[in-house]
Amino acid sequence: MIGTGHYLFLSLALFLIGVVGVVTRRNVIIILMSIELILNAVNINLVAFSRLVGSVEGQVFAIFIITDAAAEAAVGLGIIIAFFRNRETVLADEMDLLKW
Amino acid sequence: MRPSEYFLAHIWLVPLFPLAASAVMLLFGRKLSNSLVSVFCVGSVALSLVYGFGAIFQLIARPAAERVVEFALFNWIPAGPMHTTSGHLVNFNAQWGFLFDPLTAVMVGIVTGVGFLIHVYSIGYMAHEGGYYRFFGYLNLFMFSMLTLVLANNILLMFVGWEGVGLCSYLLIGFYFLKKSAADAGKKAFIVNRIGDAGFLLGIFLLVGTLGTLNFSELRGAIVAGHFAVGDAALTAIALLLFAGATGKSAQIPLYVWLPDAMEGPTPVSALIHAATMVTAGVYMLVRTNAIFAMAPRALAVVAVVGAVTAIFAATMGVLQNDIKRVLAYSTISQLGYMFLACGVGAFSAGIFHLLTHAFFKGLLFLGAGSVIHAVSGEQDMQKMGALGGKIRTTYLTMLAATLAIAGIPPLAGFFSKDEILARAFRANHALWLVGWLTAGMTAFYMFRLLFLTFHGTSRVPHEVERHIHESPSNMTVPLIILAVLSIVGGWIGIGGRFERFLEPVTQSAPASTAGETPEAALMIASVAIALGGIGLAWFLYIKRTELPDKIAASFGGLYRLVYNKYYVDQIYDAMFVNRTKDLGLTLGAFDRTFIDGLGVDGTGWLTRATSVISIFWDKWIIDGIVNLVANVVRVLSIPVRWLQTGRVSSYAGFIVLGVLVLLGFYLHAAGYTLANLRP
Amino acid sequence: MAHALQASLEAVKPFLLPLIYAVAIVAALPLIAGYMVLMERKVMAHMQVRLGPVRVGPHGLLQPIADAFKLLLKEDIIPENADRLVFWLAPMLSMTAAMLAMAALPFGPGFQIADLNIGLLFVVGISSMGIFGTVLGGWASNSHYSLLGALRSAAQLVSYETAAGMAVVGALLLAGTLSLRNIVEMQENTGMWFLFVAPVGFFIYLVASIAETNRAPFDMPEADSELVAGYMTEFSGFRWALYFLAEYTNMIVVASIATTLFLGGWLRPFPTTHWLNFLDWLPAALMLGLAGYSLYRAPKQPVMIQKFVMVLVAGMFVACAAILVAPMVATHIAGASSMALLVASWKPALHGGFWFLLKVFLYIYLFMWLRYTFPRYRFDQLMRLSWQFLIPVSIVNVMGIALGLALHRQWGWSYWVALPMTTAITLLIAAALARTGEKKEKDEAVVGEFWGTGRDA
Amino acid sequence: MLDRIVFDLFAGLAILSAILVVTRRNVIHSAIFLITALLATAGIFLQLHAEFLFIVQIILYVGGIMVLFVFVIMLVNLDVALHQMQFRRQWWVGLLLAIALGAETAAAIYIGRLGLPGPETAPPASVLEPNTEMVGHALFSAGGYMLPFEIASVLLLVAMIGAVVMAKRRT
Repeated sequence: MIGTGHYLFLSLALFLIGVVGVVTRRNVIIILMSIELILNAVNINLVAFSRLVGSVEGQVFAIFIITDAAAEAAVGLGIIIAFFRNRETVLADEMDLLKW
Repeated sequence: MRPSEYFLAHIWLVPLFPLAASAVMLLFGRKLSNSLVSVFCVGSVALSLVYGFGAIFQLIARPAAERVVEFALFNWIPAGPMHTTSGHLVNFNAQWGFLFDPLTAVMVGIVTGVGFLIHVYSIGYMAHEGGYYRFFGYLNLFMFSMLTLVLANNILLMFVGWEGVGLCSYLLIGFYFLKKSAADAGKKAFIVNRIGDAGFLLGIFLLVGTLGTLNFSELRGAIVAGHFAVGDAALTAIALLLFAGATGKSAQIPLYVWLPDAMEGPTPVSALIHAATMVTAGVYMLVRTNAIFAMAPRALAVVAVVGAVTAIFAATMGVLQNDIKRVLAYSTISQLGYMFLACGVGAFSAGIFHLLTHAFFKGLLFLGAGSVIHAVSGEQDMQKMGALGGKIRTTYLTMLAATLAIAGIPPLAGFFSKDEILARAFRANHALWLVGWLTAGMTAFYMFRLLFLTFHGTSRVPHEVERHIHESPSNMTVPLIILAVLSIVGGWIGIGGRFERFLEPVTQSAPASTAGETPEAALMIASVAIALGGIGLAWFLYIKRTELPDKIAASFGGLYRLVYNKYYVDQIYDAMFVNRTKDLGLTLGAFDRTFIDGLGVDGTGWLTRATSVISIFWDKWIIDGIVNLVANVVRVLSIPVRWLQTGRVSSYAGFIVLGVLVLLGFYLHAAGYTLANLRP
Repeated sequence: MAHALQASLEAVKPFLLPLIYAVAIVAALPLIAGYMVLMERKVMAHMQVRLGPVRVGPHGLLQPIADAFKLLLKEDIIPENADRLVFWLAPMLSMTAAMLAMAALPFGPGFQIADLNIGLLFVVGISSMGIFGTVLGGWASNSHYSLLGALRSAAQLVSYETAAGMAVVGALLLAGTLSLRNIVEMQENTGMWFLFVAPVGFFIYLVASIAETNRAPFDMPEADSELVAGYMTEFSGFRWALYFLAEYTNMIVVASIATTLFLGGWLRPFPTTHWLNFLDWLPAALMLGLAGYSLYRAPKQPVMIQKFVMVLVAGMFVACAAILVAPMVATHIAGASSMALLVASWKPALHGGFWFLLKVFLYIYLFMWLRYTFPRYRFDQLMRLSWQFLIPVSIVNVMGIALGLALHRQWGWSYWVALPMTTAITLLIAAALARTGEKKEKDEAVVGEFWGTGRDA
Repeated sequence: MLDRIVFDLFAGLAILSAILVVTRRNVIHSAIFLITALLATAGIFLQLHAEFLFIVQIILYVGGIMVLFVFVIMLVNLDVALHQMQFRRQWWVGLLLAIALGAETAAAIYIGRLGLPGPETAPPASVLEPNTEMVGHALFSAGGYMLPFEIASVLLLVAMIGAVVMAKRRT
């Protein structure tokens, strides 16, 4: 039988993969995708616990997180488009105007 | 003041309308359309015309004894108590006040009436000129200043208007400021006027010091109170200084030189400012302050002589001019000479009378000349005109009327006033009369010379111009007609001394004309005769035997050249004053450059530079040294931080992960977990 | 041994019927789609006063089969430097999404693969995944026409899904459940199709569904005259057939959703008004009529074999009629015998299926009709229609229905007063919106200029 | 038994495609695998009897957000990007950090396993039935998460405006 632990490990795995993507990739779009992965991992946790506790609130939070993900994706992609128009690139480490 | 007398109560509005209009023009005029501009300005002048004439009629409606209205809007310069030279303690206070009496009434009538006509005329004349709104703005500003001048109840406020009209005259002479000659003429007028005004100002100061008041209505009282004897030195000095101002403004010898050049301005300006109104300000001022002049017979004598000499001198110059407007300019000067002659012999009312009629016909003459110039598309040289009489009939007829008037042919306006003056002059001094008489003849001669050269004889107009010779539009001809009517009938108000009696309250202090019979009729006949003689001569020379003038010119070569070049007066002035002034300026400039700049400023600069070497050293090595030291320390310290701050998203994310790692480890440790717990 | 078999059979049993249904649908769909194509071509032909395909088989009845064979036998071309993986994946994606949506649709009272408690959302969500088929296909074939078509369709589908979703929500409020079967039963209880309760929602869904299936006048993604064939340009043979199939399956899906939500699913018109019961005879009558028509056409056929086929068709129709009538008359003929009762018990299934399919095909016929009636929209007009008219109106519609229901439940208004009133309000607002929209026609829509497919497109 | 199979299937699919997302060179492929991962996660949700969340995941994530991603990728598509270096030069640092974190968290979970009740103690699925209605009540009942829900809607509005403003071509 499947216990909550399984779900926790699954979400941990997804989370780590997402982190690796965020930290190592150069392409901003893929970084955003990795962030989506992380959010999903969190969702799995929430749902698993809501199942464990037998209350629906975890799922409600998951819904909120999905909402956030939507907003974040919209804004992030908007930024990417604007940036791409100016700099003709989508590489994260060329976005270092902060450095100066 | 009676409640019924609305206009007298609101006389102070008269100058305000043009002021408002000019303010609007000079602020927003650029954005307004021409039609709107004309509506504004002419409308404002029309309003002041209505108010002015309303006031005049209500003044006349009063009984002769009470024809004086004076009131102040506010205290302008309340200087407080002071001692006059005669030791009186007076409380000097210059108000912003208005005095409305018969003399002012006449002036207001002239200014608003002729001003309005000329405004209407300008709508047509300036239609195709640039700076339409600018022109009308200046013109309205002039109206304001002139009305302030004539309505002022004290010399100081009068002086404000006086300077105002001077400014407007300068602006309008230089209206075409891109034309060098125009700009120069403006400057010339302004500077020459300054000379006169300097005298005027001194006169005012002296007046304040002597009488302690500037209000016209108080002058007489102050003189009486001061127990001044006739011919008192101070009063004479004041009178002469005021007259100096008058010579400047009214173009009398020796300060007349600016008026001919002032013809560079647009013709309506010449008509309004340099014929009808402004140049007569001097005469007005004299009459206004006649209380003083009456106490200074020597000064009066000077005035009379200057006037007479100016009259004949200008007349001679006018004889040989070819520029139509310049002829009129010299004629104006000589007519002004007449007025001063009148004042000089104590016939103030006659002077004002001539001023009135002169305003009519000289304004008309200028407008007519403008109409002619308009017709021959800008040509001003009479050599290039002729036989225009048939083509521009209205202009011709009106100008004929004006010419007859100025020549003193009865029963036109000029006849009455001039005859009055000559009569009084004869009574005072036969020599003066003789001069006036000759001048009358010359006037008739050169005015008809102008008329014949312009309208009669053979046409000398170039063909391409001749094709589009045309009568001016109605808004130009109508004023001509009105003025023509006035210059025909305008003189009749003087018949039987009615005009003189009207002015009594102002000129009462005039010395009673020395008794003794004067052959009025004989003088009349004589002046008419010489006028006719002049006309005949002009006809003979310029219609009958057109070749003669050149012959005569040839035979009198030297004299001719002398007169033709206006007695070289301008050159003499240049040589005597202008260039000397320039030299002085140059010298001073050289002094400034060498001593002030060279030694003072540059020397100081050099000294400073020299001394600054030390502070340079200090700054460079000590101050900057400290700064750089601090900066270097910071830089060295910042190396590890800079290594952390890559400015890259990913690395920051990496640091976040690191932080989570550490925190989680810390919590586990705090919770007391160790690797031992990993054992199942 | 036998016992284990028994057990395994027991385990499989609940999945048995759904499996059968699924196999049936998957097997039947291509055929149905093919004949829909034929029907479309025929309708087009008759609207343009032509005959349409008549060569293959009587009246070209076998044309779809021939087309299918042709497509299957064609060479399968994958263009140079196309992205092979995605190129291979895309058509399948479309097809899968379309097919998967079928799983929750109730074709009849009993005829449904799975009655999910989120059935409606399931269908909507799954069919929304069809976009990827289009977009990825367009991108993968690495051609400008395709990419442009793909982008267009992505934009178009996303925007119209919103409108369709809101329209669906309207019906959802009325039904109060997500299970499609319950929705239909709800309409049965109301005694009235939701079409008559919430017409605005239905029409919004109509327009939106046309756009979602990329059909004229909204066929931007494959506008032949502008972008060769849009995202399908580089596809040929079997992959193209898949796209084609997916398109028609989608049509069936949206039609089924519309039928289920607004047209009362498998119910006959006014299911609860008894004096209309004679409508139960309509299916049989229709079948007989068709049979008569084919018999009437039979002698006119040029070739012997064709005459024969026509007669065969007529016979088929008669058989259908018999099947449809049987349950209704069984008890009258054979009394209350168990056999008769069994036959009679088929009635809801048979008639339900008939009505459902009838409505679906009428809906699709409407699609075709519109396709041959209206010119194609410009892209910015398309976007403006969705964002500036349909979506606002659908939102207003949802609010209106909610208000009506609140009035009905909280304040006890009559159902038949509250809802028509709110509907009227919605219509008024819609009219106002349309007016303003016409005013805005002049300036270019934001979306249009953003995609550069504005006036100049 | 069946439960186990389903879980292993979905979990394996999710992890595999997640790894592919992070490692693929071509962005579109990453997007496709992300879609797969999301669908697998949805499957996990379904297995957890969160049907509503399952469909929300599909509609919002797959049908909405991912379309947006694919869209932007096509707009921003750079062939040069394919030939550039895909990973940062210090990629191994990130990897090490992640592994360390993973080990630590795994240890934490493993240690805390005793605190987690087993599946048998978990309440029956019927507790969360009917799922959609319960979520709805939790979201919209005034005592529940109404205010956060409204705030979330405002957040979405703001995000929408922001995205439009940023992506719109300045003319």
